[in-house]
Amino acid sequence: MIIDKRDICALLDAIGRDEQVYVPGSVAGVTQFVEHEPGVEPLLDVRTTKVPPKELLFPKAERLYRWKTHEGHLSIEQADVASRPFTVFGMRPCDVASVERLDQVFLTKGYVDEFYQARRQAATLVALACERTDPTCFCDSMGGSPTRAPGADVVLRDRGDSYRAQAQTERGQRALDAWRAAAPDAVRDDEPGEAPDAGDDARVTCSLTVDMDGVAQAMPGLYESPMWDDIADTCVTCGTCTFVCPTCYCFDISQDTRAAEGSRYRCWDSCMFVTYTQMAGGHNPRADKAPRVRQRFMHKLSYFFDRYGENLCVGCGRCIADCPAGVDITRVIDRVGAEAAAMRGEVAVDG
Amino acid sequence: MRIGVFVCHCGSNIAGTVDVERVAREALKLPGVVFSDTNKYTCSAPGQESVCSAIKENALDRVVIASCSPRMHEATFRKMIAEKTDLNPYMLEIANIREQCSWVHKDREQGTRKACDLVAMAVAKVSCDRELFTTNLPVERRALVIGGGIAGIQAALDIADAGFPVTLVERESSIGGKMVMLDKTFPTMDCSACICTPKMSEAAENPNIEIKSLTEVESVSGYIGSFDVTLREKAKYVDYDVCTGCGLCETKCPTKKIPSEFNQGLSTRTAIYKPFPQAVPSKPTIDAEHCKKLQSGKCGVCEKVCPTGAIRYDDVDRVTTQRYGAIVVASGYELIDWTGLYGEYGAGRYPDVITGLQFERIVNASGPTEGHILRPSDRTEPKTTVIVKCVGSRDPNKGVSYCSRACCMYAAKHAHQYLDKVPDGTCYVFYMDVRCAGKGYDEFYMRTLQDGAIYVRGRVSKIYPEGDGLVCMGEDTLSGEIVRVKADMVVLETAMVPSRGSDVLASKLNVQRGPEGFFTEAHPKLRPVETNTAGVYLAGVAQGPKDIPDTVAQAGAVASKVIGLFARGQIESNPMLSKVDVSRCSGCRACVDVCPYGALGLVQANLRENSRKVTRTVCQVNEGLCQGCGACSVACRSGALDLLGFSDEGIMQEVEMLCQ
Amino acid sequence: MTANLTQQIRDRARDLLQSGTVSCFIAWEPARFEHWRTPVTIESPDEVDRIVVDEWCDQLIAKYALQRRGDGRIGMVARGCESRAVERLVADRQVSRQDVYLVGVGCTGMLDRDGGAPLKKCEECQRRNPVTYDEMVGETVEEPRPYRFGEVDRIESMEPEQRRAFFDRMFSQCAMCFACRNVCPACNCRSCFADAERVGWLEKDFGLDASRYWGLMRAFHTGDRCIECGECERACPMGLPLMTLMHKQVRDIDRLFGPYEGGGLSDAGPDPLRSYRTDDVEEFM
Amino acid sequence: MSVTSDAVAAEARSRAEGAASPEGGAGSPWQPKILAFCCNWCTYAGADLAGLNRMNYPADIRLLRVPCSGRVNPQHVLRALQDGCDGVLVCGCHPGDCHYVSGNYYAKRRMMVFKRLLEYSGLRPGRFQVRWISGSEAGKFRDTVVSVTEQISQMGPMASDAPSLEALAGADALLEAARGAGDAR
Repeated sequence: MIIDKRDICALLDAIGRDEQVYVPGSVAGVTQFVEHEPGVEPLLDVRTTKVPPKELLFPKAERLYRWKTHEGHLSIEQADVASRPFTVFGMRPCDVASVERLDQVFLTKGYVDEFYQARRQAATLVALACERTDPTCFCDSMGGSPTRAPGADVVLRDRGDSYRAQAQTERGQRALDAWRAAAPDAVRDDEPGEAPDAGDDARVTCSLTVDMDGVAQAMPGLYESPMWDDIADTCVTCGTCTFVCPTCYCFDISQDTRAAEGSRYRCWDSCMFVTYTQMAGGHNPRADKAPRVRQRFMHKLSYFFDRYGENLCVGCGRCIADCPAGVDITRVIDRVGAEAAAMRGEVAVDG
Repeated sequence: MRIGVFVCHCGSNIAGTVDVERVAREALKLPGVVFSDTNKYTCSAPGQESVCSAIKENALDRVVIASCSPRMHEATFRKMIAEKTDLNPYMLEIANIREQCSWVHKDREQGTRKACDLVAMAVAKVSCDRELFTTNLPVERRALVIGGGIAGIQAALDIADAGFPVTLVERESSIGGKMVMLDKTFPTMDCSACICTPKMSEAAENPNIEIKSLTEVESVSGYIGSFDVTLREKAKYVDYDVCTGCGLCETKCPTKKIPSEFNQGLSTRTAIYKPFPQAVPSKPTIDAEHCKKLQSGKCGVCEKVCPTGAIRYDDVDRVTTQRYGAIVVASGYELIDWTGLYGEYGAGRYPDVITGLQFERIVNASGPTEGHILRPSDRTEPKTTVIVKCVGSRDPNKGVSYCSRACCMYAAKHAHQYLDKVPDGTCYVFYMDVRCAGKGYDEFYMRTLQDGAIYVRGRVSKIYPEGDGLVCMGEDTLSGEIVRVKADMVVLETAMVPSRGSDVLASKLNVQRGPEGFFTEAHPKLRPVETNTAGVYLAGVAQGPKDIPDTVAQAGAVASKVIGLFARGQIESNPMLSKVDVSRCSGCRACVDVCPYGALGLVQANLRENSRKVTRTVCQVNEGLCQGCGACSVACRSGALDLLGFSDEGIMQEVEMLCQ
Repeated sequence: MTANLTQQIRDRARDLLQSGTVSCFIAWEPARFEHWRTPVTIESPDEVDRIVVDEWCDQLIAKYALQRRGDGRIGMVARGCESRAVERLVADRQVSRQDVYLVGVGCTGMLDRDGGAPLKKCEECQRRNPVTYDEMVGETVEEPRPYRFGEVDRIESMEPEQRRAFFDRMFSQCAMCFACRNVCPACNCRSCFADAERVGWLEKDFGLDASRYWGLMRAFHTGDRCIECGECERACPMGLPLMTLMHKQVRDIDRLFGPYEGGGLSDAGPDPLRSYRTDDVEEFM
Repeated sequence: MSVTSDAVAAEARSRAEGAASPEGGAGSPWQPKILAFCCNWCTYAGADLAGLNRMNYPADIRLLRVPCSGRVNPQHVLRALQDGCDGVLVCGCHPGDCHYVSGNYYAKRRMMVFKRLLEYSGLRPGRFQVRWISGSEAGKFRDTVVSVTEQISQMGPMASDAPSLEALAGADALLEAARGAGDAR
């Protein structure tokens, strides 16, 4: 299916009549996924939005249940898990990849999170392949690709004046059918004989690359390495990297208590925060910066890999761009590689 | 949590406008509330009995009483809980549904609804209450009295007579203060020295009183029951243990032309001297500033003549520290320096314009003129004398705004004394008002009028010399005429002002002074001799202008407070104090800066944090000093400080409950 | 900034480390991309060549001294903002002045690594030269003291509803990442009120009320101690104009209680909100 | 703007706003909810005296007793305003008369700065007020309650201060303009 760029808005208006559509937009200068408003052009030229689309599937705060006492009796009311169908339009391949990571966490290994599942099943993911990359992009080093988004239901590819939309799943096919039905004037069929485009890894590449070979395997051996002190020296342990990360999924359970009633909700948490591991008795196993910094990278590059066979990093580069102190995950990966090599006695590490 | 709510009818005081039964029913719906009841008069004996039995029968662990203001009966109910139940008395909150509800709202529905809210807020707060315990702090049964005037002497005597040791500190070389300078006291015309000097010797001889003359308070730390006070006793250059006070040195001292402070500059004294014959301690000191030996090393006459060898030219200041349980401030007053303020009165250039205190010395039989009224300039008897009242007092533009209280009476006394001693003399008294409230005071004033004193209502606007006399010019505001009186002598009745150094003393003691500079009492009506710093009391003019009877009465009141404190021997601490969570404290000092009581300090603490031993600077609350104001808990940004009894959690829960 | 500043600082750092005057030296080093800098703490004289000091050093490094407390004297490059931050830390008793060794440099402002435009915080800077230092490298620079209350003027002139809208939108963008706090030299509490699990203290629901509560209370907690380094605003990943809250309080305090200082070490006594005068302006009678 | 994630907070907020209406429900008219932090020694005593004198004032005010106005944390005030109070009053002794010597002087400075900050950030003037009322000023207490209740009633519920969509849209543009170089990278 071909969609002329000038018809994108009309198409989104049409989809938006039946369900919510989230598109890249800007709120007061901060790029993020916003609900499409009729007539408002989405910012499809933006590569990675400042705020990742993660919270559409995994909200910052989500009610789990409410409780109430009435004349001595306690009643508990489960929060509603159902979600109405919605479309996320224009996700970059790295963000699509991040959803696959979240799926692993919330839907596999026998643990199914019904809140996540409900949203996930309601979502149609429409990816937009990258024609160019930012200096901080390194998805192709993390097993991804700027041009391919295998986890998406539909993938859009820029053809200059138009986008070509290809369904990658049944859900995607149904979506294309629905678009055609809803906005027949905004879309047209592929040129006759046009072959499916699977993406071309060689055509668009990231200038930033890292060597991931052996990193996951080397990490456990570096648990006691002084390198974490070095990195922690610079880190200010704010939550920026974890909150702009499309894959970080840590949460806390908190409560809202008011006299006779209240509720419990889960909310994003950050392993960078000192409160993350604060125990009730006052002890904190990660009171210092270095163990917290180590935890973040260990989790991203080793623990997650051990459990799911891939890294908890999709190479979107947001944390690199946003870190107020200039901590850079790719430099950490380089450092891990060098330290591991040094431990094997191959190369002397300097700096 | 098992909270019980007791709603009081207070007869019809509450029940008249608030549906107390509904309030009690609604309270049962609140979280943690397992029992509620109403009572006709909760504070009555049967009311208290029913609350106590309900606490026991329902195993209540927290109590809310909805009744009158906590300012009225919180203490009553706390005592009740402490004495008649097993509950901690601080597991109680009062909902004020009388003064702040039933008495001020007429609409029954609105009043009831508000009462429900107030009870809910109290329930929210009581849920956060923790058991608090008072501790008994020991009291050092020894008092420090600062100032050896009649106030200090009287307070010291009363405390000492009760059997407690007292240190009486006087900055001058003798106790006695201003009273001993006076000739007679109104309205009875007793000889002032005759009633004051026996008190002085009584103090000197009392085994419980230690008099430290030429001594000032250097520093004070600690709190009620346990003040550590450092005193500096200035060098006297005479060994009092050896000196017999024979006075030979005074007669031989070659430096004789020093104006006598005691005689207000109307006579002279020597460099080694006793300020007056009846001085206590009755031993001389060397005035180092004027002593030739100490200034230039040449002289040494006193050493040579002293039969006991008591002279010590190498004497130095002695600094000692002693613990006291209570401190009495009786630092008195001085007279305002009118010469700098009243240029129109000659600013001190006319020798025959004198102060009331100089007149006291002139009229005194042991004074410079041996009691003959002779004016300073030419030592002749003034035939016309003008007395000007309110010089400095009630004059916010030049002097002070307040009334010095005693001057009306001593002006009358001076007029009376003058007319008594100069039967053919004429005495004018310029006045603004005549305030003679006091036993026998107005009668005394009337007698002075009968004596022939001429009272002119008006301020003297100018005094200027004419011939060998002075002209006092002013408006008689009753007739509206300008009056000019040719006088031979003018007596200015000047204002009382706080004694010099009161500001420094106030900061050492951490007590407050009013805008006029006198020390501030804890409550103007109900705690007139206490200060806001527990254990520090006020006697005499240090607290504000007053006459001798009031001063002595106040000194007695102070003594009774001190004796009461010492008799108890210990004080129960207020447990609603600041509490610091050292694990959150950064030692930034913000709390220390705001604490008005100096109750917070920084200490090096050895702590265990995350299974590690660390030494850090953290805040520490001195429970003896903390009064529980909570200012620190707000200054503390991290929330390391909290106020027990009014905790952040309790306040927040009240807010949340109201917003529910 | 002079061209050979980097070399001069490297030389001084080497000397100071070699002589044992300092146990470490805090400065910047190049990051992965051109013009990107990251703070670095150098411990060995052999590593001083990592240091770079130029117009791209956007981070304030003074607060890094806190994590080196107790390890001997800490060397540091000190521009105006670093020196003021050190004063702040000293006033808040988190370090003592002798614990740090400041190599002062005059600063003409930093540039945005991605576009080369002057940083907003530097355009509002009131102190380009260090206010305290142990030695100076290079010359002091001119102090233009630009007007910094333009934003405050603009917001004050708005209607309450517009202001509410402005701050509603601003706070709704807050990520609650606490980067503003973690880089702020006045935010030097061992434990922040926001980290206390207390009823009614700070909700974790990422709602507008929570972020407003956080934003206003943090601003208030630092309001009388702000050194106006603008680091909160630079660090904010959402780019929120946080300094407007600080500048507002700075100007109010200046007008109400006398010249605003912020460094905490002026002769005027303790910080304005932990002192008072009995003749303070009265508006609540 | 994140849409789904605000749900938890939005619910809390709507409940806080809903709390502004009395238990009577939709039928009864809105009545303001005004919280007054009062120091134990002066204003609370003044309020008691007003009761003793049987003075009459609107019933919308709820007093919260604190030992001293210096105990009132701006956090308490902000929390109350966010949680559903339509107005907050902080009262203490006259400067110079503080039972604890200087607590109200600190309160005064804190509240002067904090009030300006709140109003700067969009709180309508009048929602948060500070007054010094002594233990003898029952009349002043009554008059203050009357005037504050009057002002808050006229302003309407706190929820009505929520900015309009136009104002919010305008704010976005201003916010974008307020960013400087180096921010929001």
